[in-house]
Amino acid sequence: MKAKVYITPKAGILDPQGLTIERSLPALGFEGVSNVRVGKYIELELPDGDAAGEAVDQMCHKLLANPIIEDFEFELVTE
Amino acid sequence: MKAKVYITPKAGILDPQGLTIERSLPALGFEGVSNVRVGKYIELELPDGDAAGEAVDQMCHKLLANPIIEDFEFELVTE
Amino acid sequence: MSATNQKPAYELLGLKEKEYQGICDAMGREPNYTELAVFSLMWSEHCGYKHSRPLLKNLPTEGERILQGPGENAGIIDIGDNLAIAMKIESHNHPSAIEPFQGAATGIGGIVRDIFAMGARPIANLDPLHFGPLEKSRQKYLLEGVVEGIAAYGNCMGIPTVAGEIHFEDAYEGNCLINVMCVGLVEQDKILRAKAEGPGNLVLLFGSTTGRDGIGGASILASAEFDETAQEKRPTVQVGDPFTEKKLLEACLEMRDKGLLVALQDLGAAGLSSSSSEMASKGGVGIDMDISKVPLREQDMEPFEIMISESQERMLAVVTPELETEALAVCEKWDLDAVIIGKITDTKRMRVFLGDELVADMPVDALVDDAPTYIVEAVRPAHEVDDPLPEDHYRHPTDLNETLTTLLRSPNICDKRWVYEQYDHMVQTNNAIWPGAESAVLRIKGRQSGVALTTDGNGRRCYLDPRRGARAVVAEAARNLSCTGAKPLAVTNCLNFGNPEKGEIYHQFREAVEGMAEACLAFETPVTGGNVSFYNESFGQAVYPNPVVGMMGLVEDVRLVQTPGFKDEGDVVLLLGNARPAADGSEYQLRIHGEVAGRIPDVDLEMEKKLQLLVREAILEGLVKSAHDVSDGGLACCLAESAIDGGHGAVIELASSQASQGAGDQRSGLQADQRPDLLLFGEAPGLIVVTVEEKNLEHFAQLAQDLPAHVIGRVEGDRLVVQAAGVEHINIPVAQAAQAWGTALETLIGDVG
Amino acid sequence: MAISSQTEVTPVRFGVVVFPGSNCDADSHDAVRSFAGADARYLWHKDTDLGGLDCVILPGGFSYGDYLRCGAIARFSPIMNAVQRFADDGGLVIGICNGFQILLEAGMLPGAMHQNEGLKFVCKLVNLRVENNGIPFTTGYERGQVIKVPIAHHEGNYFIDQAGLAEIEANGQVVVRYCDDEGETTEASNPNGSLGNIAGVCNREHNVFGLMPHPERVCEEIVGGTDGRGVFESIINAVGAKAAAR
Ligand SMILES: Nc1ncnc2c1ncn2[C@@H]1O[C@H](COP(=O)(O)OP(=O)(O)O)[C@@H](O)[C@H]1O
Ligand SMILES: [Mg+2]
Repeated sequence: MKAKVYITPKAGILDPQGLTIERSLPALGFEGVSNVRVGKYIELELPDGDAAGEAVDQMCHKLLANPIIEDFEFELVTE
Repeated sequence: MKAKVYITPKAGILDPQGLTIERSLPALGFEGVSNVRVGKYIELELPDGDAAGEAVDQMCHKLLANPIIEDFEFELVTE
Repeated sequence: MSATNQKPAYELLGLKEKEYQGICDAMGREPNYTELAVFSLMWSEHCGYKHSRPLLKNLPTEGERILQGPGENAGIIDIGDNLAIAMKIESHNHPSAIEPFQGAATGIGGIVRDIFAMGARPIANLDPLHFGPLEKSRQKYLLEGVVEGIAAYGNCMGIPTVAGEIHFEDAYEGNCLINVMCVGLVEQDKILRAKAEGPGNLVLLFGSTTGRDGIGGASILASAEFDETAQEKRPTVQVGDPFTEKKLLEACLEMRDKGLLVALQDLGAAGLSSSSSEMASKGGVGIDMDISKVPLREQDMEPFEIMISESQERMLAVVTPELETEALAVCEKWDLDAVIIGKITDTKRMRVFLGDELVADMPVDALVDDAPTYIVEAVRPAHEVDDPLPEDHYRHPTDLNETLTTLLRSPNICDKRWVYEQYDHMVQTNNAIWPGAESAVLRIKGRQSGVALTTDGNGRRCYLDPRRGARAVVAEAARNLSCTGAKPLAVTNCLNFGNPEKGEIYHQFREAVEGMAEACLAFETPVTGGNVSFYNESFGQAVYPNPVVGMMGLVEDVRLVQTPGFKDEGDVVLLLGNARPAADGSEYQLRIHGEVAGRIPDVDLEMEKKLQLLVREAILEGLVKSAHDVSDGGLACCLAESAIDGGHGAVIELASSQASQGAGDQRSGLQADQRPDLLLFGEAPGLIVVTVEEKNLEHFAQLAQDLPAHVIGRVEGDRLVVQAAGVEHINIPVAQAAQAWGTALETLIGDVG
Repeated sequence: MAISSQTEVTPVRFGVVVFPGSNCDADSHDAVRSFAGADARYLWHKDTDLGGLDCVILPGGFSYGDYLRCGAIARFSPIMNAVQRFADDGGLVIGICNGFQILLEAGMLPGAMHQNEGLKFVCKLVNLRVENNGIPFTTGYERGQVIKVPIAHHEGNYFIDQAGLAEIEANGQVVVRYCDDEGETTEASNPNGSLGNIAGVCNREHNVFGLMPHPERVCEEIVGGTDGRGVFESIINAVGAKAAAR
C-alpha cells in the first residue's frame, strides 16, 4: 500500500521559508496571501498489512519528521 | 480560504532525498519500503472567492513548483 | 500544573529566596509578574555571571592593541592602519543537545550578531566542538545535525567557517559542547558600541518578529497562571533564519556607513530585557519602551513574554530623532520589520508600557549590575594527583607502526575534511591558508598583512590538571599561530564546565581561569571577552572542564605564511624544544591504554615564548618551509601529518647525542633512550617540527642561538621512517598513513561512498 | 594570456547584481577589478536599467535564503527583466553558482537543479574540463584543458531531460564538466551527481553562461590559484573584439 505523509512546522515555530514566500508574492501580483507554511510531502510504498499504520507512525517519529519542531499526519491508501 | 499544495518530484526523475531515506530505512528496522518520494507540502491562506483556484494554480506554475522537475496538485478548503 | 502552583513564583523562575529579597530591596517593593520574569533572567547564571564574575576578574584584559576588552558584544583588537579585528566566542551547548541543527545554527546566528553589533563585517567563523564517542548513534546524529546547522547558517550568511576543532570523548556523551566563534573586520573610526546615550533619542527594534521562542522557566509560570492555555504557551525551539540575518547584517553596516546609529546591540539571551537594560546601563541612562509596538509572530503574548522572548535575528539601536526616517528607510530597503519602540530617558529606570499602561518599572543598575555573586568552597577532586604515572605503568606495545596507524585513525586526530567541506570555507576569497593546517590565515584585501585564527580546548588534559591544562591550551593556541608565522595578539574564551555550585567543579573552574590568566599574561595576549557555560552535566556527570581559547594573531606579510606539510626532498627536519613527552593525558594513553589518569606535564612558558618567536622570525625571513607543532598523538603523529600533507616521506633518526649540525647546543628533551613509545607518542607542550632547506641551516642556527633546536632527519622518499638510538620503530608508506588518517572519520560516521 | 589591445581606453564594464542574500557579489566585483582592462559596479535587484554594461554577473550566494528552491524567488526580481532584454540583445551574462540557479529558474538556460546526491553542502577544489572554448567566456582556455576551480553548493546536481541533453550536447552548450586530474569524467570526480558530470552550460546563442564552480575564487595565487582568470580574460577579450569590430 501507499502512505502519504504530511509534515508541517509546529504552530508557533518560525517558518523562514513560508515567511519569505509570503513576502515575495505581492511582487508577483498575488495580494492578500497570508500564513504561508512550508512543510514536506512524502510518498512511500510499503507492504500491505495491519502493521502498516504503526510502521509509518514510527518512521515519521524516527526519521521522516523532526518531532521537536514538526508535526506530522499521514494517510494510507490501498491501490 | 486555505489552499493545500502538494509538490512532488516528476515521475521518473531522480529524487536524491527519497533515495537516501529509502536506503536508511532497513537499518532502522523498516523492511520492504519502496518508492520513497520527497516533495513539498505548502499551506497558505488567501481571500475567498471564485478566483482563488485560478490564483493558486498560477502561483504554483510561476513560483511554487518547477515544472521541469516537479508536479503539483492543490486543494482549496473553506474553513 | 497543580504541583507547581505550590511553589512561590520566584522559585519557579530559578531564584533563591535571598535573591528574591534582593530584588524586593532594589525595587523598594515586591516586583510584579513581568518585573520578576525580567529580573529572574537578568539575575540568572547565564546573564548575571553569578558564579564566575569574581574569578573572571583575574584575567588580563588590557594591552596596547586592545581597543575593547570584555564588557561589550565583542572584543576589538588594533591591527594597524586604522583597521581592527572584532572577535567573540559563545557556547550553544544546551540548545544543540535538544535540536542539533537549529541549536548550532542559532549559535552561529547569535555570535555573528555580536560581531556586527560592533560595526564589524564578519570575515570568519570557527567551531570548536566536543561530542561523545561516535560509536554511539545519538552522537552521530548530534554531529551530523550540528555540522549541518553551522553550515546552513554560516554558508548562507557568506561567512567562511575557516577553522575549529572536534573532539570525541566519553565525558561529552550526555552534554555535547558546541562553541562557535566569529571574527570581524572593522575600520577603527567605524566601531559601534552598545552604549545608549542622549535622553530623547529613539529606540529602534528591527529584524524578525517576536514569538515565544526559548521562553524557558517563565513559561512554567505562565502555565501556572493560565492553566487552560498552557499547551499553546509551551516554549518553542528557536529556529534560525540566516536569510533575515544576512539582510540584518547588511542593513546594520549600511546604517553604520551612513552614520545613523548612536548605539547598536543584538538581542540574545533574555531578549529585549537584557539588550535594552544593558544599553541603558552602559550609557548611565534610562529607557522607556512601549511593547505594544513590537511586531509579534504570535497573538496574545503576555508582556513578560515579549520582554524575555529569545526570537532570533533582532537588533536594537539608538538613533537620534533627526535620523529616524533615514534609519527606517534602510530597514525598508532590506525588507526588515522596524519600529521605534521607545526612547532614552535620564531616569536610569527601565519602564515598560503596554500602550498607556505601565507594566514594569525597574532600576537599570540593579538589573544589570546587582546580580548576587557566589564564591563556593573549592574541593580538589581525587583524580587530580601530584605525580605522573610511572613510565613502567604502561605496558610496551609490540608494533609501533600499528600504534601509529591506530592513532592516525583516532577521530581526535584524523582528517576533518568530512566536516569542513560542508562549510563554505572560501567565500570572501581571503584564505591564505585553507582549513586543515595549524590555523587559518586570512589575507586582508589591499594590505600586505593577514590575520591568523585558531581555537584550542583540550578537556582531557584539563580534567587531569585544570591549571596546567588551561596554560597548555593557551600555549597551544599561540603555538598554532606562530607556526604559520603569525604573532599572537589576543584571546577570546569559552569556559565550559559542570555545575559550579559543587566544590569540585568550582575548583576546576578557578584553577582553569587562573591558569589561563597566567598564560595569557606570559604571551601578552589579553582576554578580550568570552562566555561561560555552566551546568554541562547529565545524571550528575559533568563534562571535562573545558576552557576553549580562540586566539588571533597578525602576520606581517601574508605571502610568507607556512603550513605543516613537508615541501621538498632533501629539506632538513628539525625539532625545536626540550619538553619531555609523557603518556599521561595523551591520546596514546586513551586509545592504546584505555585510561585517562596521572598528571600532565606543565608548559614552560618562558621557553615556549622564545621558541615561538624563533619560528615566527625564521618564517618571516623565509627560512622555514614547514612548521607543525607536536600535539595530539605526539611526535610520530606530527611527523606523519606533515608527511601526509606534503606528500613526502622522511627519514628521522633520534640519536641520544644529537649532532648539533650548527643548530643550538642545548640538549633536546627528546632523548632517544626514553622508551620509544613514550618518545614517539607521548605529549608535552613546547615542541615544534620545522623543515629548513640545507643551505639555510646555518642561518637558522644563528637565529636559534642557544635554544634547543636539533636536526632529526630529512625529507626523503615516500615512506616515514623513524629510528631512535639506531633502532627502527616506524617504517610505513606515506600513502598508507594517509589512507588511515584520511578515511577514518567517514568510516566511523558510515558515510562512505 | 594576453589581453588584446583595445583601441579605446574605456574598460570593459561589468555589473554585479546584488540580490538580498547574495554573498559572492563582493568577490566577483573584486575579481573583475583585478584585471587591468575591466571595471565593475554593483546593480541592485530592484534596478530596472543596466545603464550601458558589457557583461552582467549574477553572483553566488543564497538569494532569498535559497528558500523554496534556489533562485526561484530571485528570478522575479525587477532587474531580471532588464537582464533578459540585455541577453536578447546579445549582451554577455554569466551566472555563478546561485547565479546559475537563477538563470535556470528564469528559463534563460536549459535544465534544473536537484540537491547534491550526497544531500550535503560541498565546498572543495574540483577539476573541470573545458568542453567548449569557443564561447565568449572560455576562449582563454584550451579545449579539453583541465582547470582547478572550487565549488560551494548544496544544489548543484544538474538535470535535463533526454531530449534537452541531446540538444545541448549537439549545440556545444555543455561548457565545462567535472573530471579527474587526467581529464576523465569519472563518477568519482563528480561531486554532486550532475547528469553527464555537467558543471556549466550556456544558451543556444552562447552569450549566457552559467556554472556551479566559482572562477572568481581562483583569480589570485595567494588564495589558492589563478585558474579562474581565464573566464574573465575571455569576457574582456570578447568585448574588446566586439568593440574593435564596430
Ligand atoms: N570567560 C570570559 N572571559 C572574559 N570575558 C567574558 C567571559 N565570559 C563572558 N565575558 C564577558 O561578559 C560580557 C557578557 O557576556 P554575554 O552576556 O555572553 O554577552 P552577549 O550577550 O553579548 O553574548 C561580555 O562582554 C563577555 O565578553
Ligand atoms: Mg551581544
